[in-house]
Amino acid sequence: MVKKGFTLFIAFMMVFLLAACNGEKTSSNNTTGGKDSNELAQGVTKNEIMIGHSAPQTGPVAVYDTFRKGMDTYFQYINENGGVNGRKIKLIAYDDQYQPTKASQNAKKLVEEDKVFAVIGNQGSAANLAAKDYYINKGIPVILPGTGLKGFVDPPVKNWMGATMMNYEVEAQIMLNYAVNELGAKKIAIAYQNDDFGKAPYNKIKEIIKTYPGVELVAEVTYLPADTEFSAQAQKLQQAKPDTIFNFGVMSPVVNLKKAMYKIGLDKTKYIVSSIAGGDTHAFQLAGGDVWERTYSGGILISLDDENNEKIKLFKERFKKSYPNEQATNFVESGWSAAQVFVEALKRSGDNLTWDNFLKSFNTFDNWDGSMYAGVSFSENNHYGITKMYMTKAENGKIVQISDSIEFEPETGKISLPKK
Amino acid sequence: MLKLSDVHVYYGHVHALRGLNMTVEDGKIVSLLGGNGAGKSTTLKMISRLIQPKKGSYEMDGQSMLKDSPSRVVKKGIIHCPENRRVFPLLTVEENLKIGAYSRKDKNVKEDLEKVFLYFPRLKERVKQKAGTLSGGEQQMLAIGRSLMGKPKILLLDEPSLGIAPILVKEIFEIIKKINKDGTSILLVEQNANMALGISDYAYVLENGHIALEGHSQDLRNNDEVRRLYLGG
Amino acid sequence: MQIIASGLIFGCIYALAALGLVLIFKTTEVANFAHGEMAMITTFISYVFLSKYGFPYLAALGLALLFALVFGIVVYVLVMKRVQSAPHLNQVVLTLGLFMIFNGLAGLKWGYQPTSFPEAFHGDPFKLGSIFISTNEIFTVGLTLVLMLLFFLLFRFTKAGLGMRAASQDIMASELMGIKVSGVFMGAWAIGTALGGIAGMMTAPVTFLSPNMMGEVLIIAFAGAVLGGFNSLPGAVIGGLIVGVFENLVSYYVAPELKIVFTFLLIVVVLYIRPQGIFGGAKIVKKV
Amino acid sequence: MKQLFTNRKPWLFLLVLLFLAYPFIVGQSVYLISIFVMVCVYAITAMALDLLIGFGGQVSIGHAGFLSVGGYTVAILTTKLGLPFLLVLPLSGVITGIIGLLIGLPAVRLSGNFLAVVSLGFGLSIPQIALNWDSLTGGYSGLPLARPEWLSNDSQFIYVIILMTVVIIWILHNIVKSRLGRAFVAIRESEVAAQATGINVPLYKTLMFVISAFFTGIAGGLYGYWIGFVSPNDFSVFTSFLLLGMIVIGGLASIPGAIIGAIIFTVLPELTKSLIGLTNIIIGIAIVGIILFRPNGLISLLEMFRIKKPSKKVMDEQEVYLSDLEQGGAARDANV
Amino acid sequence: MLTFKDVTVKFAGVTAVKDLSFEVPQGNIYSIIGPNGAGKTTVFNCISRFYTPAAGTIDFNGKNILKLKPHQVIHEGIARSFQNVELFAKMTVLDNLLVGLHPTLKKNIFSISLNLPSVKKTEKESIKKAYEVMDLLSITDLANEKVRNLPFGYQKMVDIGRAIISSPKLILLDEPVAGMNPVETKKISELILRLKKEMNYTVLVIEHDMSLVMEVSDFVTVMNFGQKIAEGTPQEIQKNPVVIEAYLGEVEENAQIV
Repeated sequence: MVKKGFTLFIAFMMVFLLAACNGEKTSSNNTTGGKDSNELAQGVTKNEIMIGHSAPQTGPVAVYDTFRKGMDTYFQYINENGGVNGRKIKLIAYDDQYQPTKASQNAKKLVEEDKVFAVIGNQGSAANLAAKDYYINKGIPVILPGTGLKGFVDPPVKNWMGATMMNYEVEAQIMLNYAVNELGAKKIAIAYQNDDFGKAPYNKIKEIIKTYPGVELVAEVTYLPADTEFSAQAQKLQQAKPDTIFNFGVMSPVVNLKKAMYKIGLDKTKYIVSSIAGGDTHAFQLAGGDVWERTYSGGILISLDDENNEKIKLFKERFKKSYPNEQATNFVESGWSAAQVFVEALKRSGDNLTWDNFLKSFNTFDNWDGSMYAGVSFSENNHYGITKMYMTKAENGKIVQISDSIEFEPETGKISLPKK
Repeated sequence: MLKLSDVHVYYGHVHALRGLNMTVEDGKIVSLLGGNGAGKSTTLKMISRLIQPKKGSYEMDGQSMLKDSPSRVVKKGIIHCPENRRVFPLLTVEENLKIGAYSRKDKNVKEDLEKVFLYFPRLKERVKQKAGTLSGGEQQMLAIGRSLMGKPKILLLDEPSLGIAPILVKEIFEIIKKINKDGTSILLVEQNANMALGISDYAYVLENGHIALEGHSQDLRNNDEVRRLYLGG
Repeated sequence: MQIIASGLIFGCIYALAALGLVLIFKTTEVANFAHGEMAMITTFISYVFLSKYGFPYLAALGLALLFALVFGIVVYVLVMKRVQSAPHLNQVVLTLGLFMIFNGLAGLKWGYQPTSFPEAFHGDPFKLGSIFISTNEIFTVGLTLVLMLLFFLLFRFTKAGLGMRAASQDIMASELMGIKVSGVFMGAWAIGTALGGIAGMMTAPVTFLSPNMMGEVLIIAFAGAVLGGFNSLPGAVIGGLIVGVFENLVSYYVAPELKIVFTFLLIVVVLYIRPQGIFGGAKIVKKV
Repeated sequence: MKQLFTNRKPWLFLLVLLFLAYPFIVGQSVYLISIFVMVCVYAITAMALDLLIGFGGQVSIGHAGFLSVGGYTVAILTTKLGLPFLLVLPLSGVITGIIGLLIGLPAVRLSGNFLAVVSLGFGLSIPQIALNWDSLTGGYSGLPLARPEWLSNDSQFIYVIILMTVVIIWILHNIVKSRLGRAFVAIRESEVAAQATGINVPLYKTLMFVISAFFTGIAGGLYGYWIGFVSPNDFSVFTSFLLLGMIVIGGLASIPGAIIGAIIFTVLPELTKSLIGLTNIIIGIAIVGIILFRPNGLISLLEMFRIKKPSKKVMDEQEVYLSDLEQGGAARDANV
Repeated sequence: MLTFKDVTVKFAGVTAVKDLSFEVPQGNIYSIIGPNGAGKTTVFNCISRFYTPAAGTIDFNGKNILKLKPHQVIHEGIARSFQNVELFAKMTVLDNLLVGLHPTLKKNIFSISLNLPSVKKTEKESIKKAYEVMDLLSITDLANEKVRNLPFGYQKMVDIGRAIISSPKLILLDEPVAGMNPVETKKISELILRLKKEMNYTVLVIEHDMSLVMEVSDFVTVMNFGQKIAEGTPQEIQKNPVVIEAYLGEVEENAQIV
């Protein structure tokens, strides 16, 4: 027994030593980092590019890990086909359990220990906020993080590029515009998730609804992402007698509110939900029966139901190969697309891969539709990236596109009206 | 007949029983004396299989009991009535008694309940009362009654007089005698050496985990050393 | 009215989750924080039977419950038995460890994507007076009450129930009376886990099937059970119902995002007035 | 007593030495420094929690709530009122201590699972309140805060954290070794006897909450300054669970134990980071394994080196185990 | 010194103690005996303020102690031991005794946190005092053992030690020799007598062991069903037929050896 304890103790000390050794390695290497802009940036060798990713893999929102699986699938695909400019892409992904502390820790590990070239698709607004200053100070390119908060991209920061999702506020603007102009909404009710997913679009709508004469906000209800019981909210909505109900949140509660409304007969009112909730047919499964029918939403990616689309076919085929047990959802597709944008930027940066070159290459994206995204645009003043969205409607078990792409112009803040 | 030979029990580093040899013959009352920490309770716990000895043999009617679990031992008729009574405070008197018959498969529980009430009429008056609300003496009676419900061949009693009024101690010792007369062997652990030697047939004196002295109770009572060390005389 | 009715129905789900929790606690004195995750795994097993092998609902339920019984026994024998006499905090932290393991394993095996799970009874909701209610909800309510009654009677009137109550009060004395305490505890874990499984299958249609489906539900169920006294089965059900209804009332009249705050405020107030919970019964005064 | 003291001193000294040397060992790596900072933050919190649970016997499974309060206090006082660092850090302790007092008051009447649920409710409520009180807390987007100029450099700030940690270890050590600590343990062991020996049980229980909350608040404050940003997501119920794990794994009612627990639970996830999706499973396995095989925590490994001569009159551990076994469940709580 | 006047205690309708009056004179050893459930421990619990009587008064040196909270009783100079030993099981013997000194120590949290010299000094004095008490009970060699590892008899000693360490005026001992054999009982009897003679303590004892009661008591009160049924010197009590009937039982040969 004593011996066993001693071994454990030794093992424990080893952990410390290990940490200490790591440390020394770092301190000696640090001075040779990629400061000289003519040399390759850190994390880039002749035949490899290391990139980092921090997101929840376990914990309450572990589902966000499917995003990584989408990216991973695409990188595998690229690597199998020779990589980018002869370099294979290596993705290092760490679990942050949706905790800002861990996200910030991960950031430091990725940048200092693993010396990644860039980070991509980091999930969560709070997590990204916690690590933001560090990334910005270090100059590491942050590509398409998973947050739709305006503060990250507007005003633009040099090494912070876009987001994987439609900016929350822009999306709200587009949806309200569509509801009023195309669906004739007059009495609007809003349900929103009480966090960044819900509050940001809610605030935006509240702010801009005054500019639409004759349109009024008749009810607001809130909920938490993990909520399951929605009868109170449904009741409140019913009593307000709206003609259109917006719901900004993630899929599970958005579906559950719909179920609760269906149950009490509040089914004919137009229901418009955020793109992260209504983007794919999975919602039909969750809601069951025809509960989800007629729900409006927005899309920024090519619909997964578009069976004939070559891109979708490739995606589904590759994903099945890489992750045979997983369902190909909108979120997986989103990861795949983010990876596509990243690879495209790498290609455009050429062989001499430095941070400067890489970041500059983004400015050449002008409504690029090579990825699954409807359109990707960057410029000196536009770091939104995703600026195009179309409206969808749930019909007969499918998500159908019902409008052309609606574009947002970051420079002017204007949105173009959809062309029918 | 219960027979322990060369039993060694360790608590961690402490050698609690050091080669204990003792026998409880059928139909007898045997008492086990000794100071605080001599190993009396340990012996009982070992017999009821709460503790595993490191070495030694333990037989009942020639069968080894070393592999048996506590519940098997109960089924074979060795029942241990623990120190400090240990009744189930939140159960009623009746439920406590029924627990005593837990390991029995026969249907005569009702009759035996009446038999126990014959020994302890006070329990009958309080049959629906929670055991935790009984007085100390009544709890001791309940504890013994509970053990009797299991139809013991050998009853192990650990300090039945602890914290009980003299008059009740006498009553309880009378009942112990009666139980013995009705055919149950008894192994009695008792601080009150006078009382114990008064009712038992044979006695062992434990010191530091082994038998220092044994003999017929009457003889021990007259032994000078016993008088000096345990009877305070 | 609808608010209260819906609260009661959802309260039943809390109550179901609380029943198994209380059953295990009442017998073995362990507050099992892994209860929800064990329920979740059972539910996943039933889903595998349902979707992969195409069993009918009841058959899948039966098989999953069988699995739950074994699962409960395995957890008890491999892990919990060894800390039977350890301090409560050790036991609690141990179940937290199990919680993490089960949650992680389920995530690895089945992924975190929420999936729909069928209800026991299909059918559109109908109107009962001014209340909308569905067949499945009536089933859930009925099931909760039946199970509560069943186990209440089991504890009160059967020999096994008596053994369970005795073992929970004094392990040593029970052993000395011939009760196989580990057997009794094993039974409690098996039945408790199966009850959890039922709760899981009633919860899954609402929260959707995912490794995290029971997280929130279990915390509220735990609170409800404690409100009810934590060692009373009717208390668990009443506590669950109170919490369910109260949550809904707060959602409707105050603010849904603060319902957890208010629910726990309610619990603090109730426990301040009655520290042993609603059905906790008076504590036996210590004799010193 | 004296023996214990002489035994403990050298290795306490070693610990301090390690603390001071750490930044030199790791050099400029902000990553390793940041792990170290989190170890300090969690070590302070775990010690404070251990004072409450391990020594005082009052279960709290919502301690992360106090961390959040501490963090927010620092952020609010710095950004909204512009108070200086040297004032804000103690205030984070004081304000959290006041919250601890408010929680401690009703908690005085409760015990065991009832207290657990109340504290759990507190832990769950704090993030919700932070989320909803936009005007004060910045809601979901949290509050950024800046360190003062003279501490803006990480390798400077780490010395503040080291200093605070060492001082807090020392203070807590003094408290638990003092009459106060003895009174806390006495309450844990027997409230009745504690009262009979003149200990004002309700007052001391409340005091425990206040002290525990105070130091946790300071840990939260240090955290806030370190990350430079506080948000409702920072400390969830899950953090509270982990804190419980820390003190049990390390060894209850032991200050070094709490520190060991904090180190393990901060370092372990870092080591397993690259194993996708396995972090929780590994932590879970570590918890289960340690509790099964080292029920008195890892600190008991260290105690094995201290050779103990059992006195003849004393039963050893085995007996302890047995006498616990004898104590039944309900009886254990009902104090029968 | 301690005066009970018409004290009545009820629990949920059951009368545990009824109209009880007695007075413990200064410097005496006073015993209360009676059958189990007669209400003896209830008397102690009233003095310790764990219970509040429904009627009657309890005065200590002329001061009404019913106004006190349980933790304040010891400040008046009343300490007690417990029937089933209520020790701090996981603390060492030394620490148990030190807790006994709690009411005499200053508790300034700041000086404690900083471990100021004043704290160190009083701490040293406390430890010295604890060793004196342990010497008195001859348990010094157990100082650093955890009490839960001790046999019951030694735990009783520690319990008594914890009561006397704070130098109270009145000590309540609840069955101090339960679970001890006659020889050990004798030791405790001697100790109690020494407490009275050498330190001039007043002692109130509850005990079933008549050998101890007879040897140490100056005065005995007998209770049954919550009421006083007899009082007097030990010799008077021993011969009192009411007491024999209710408590002592017929005098047998066994009892004579005692």
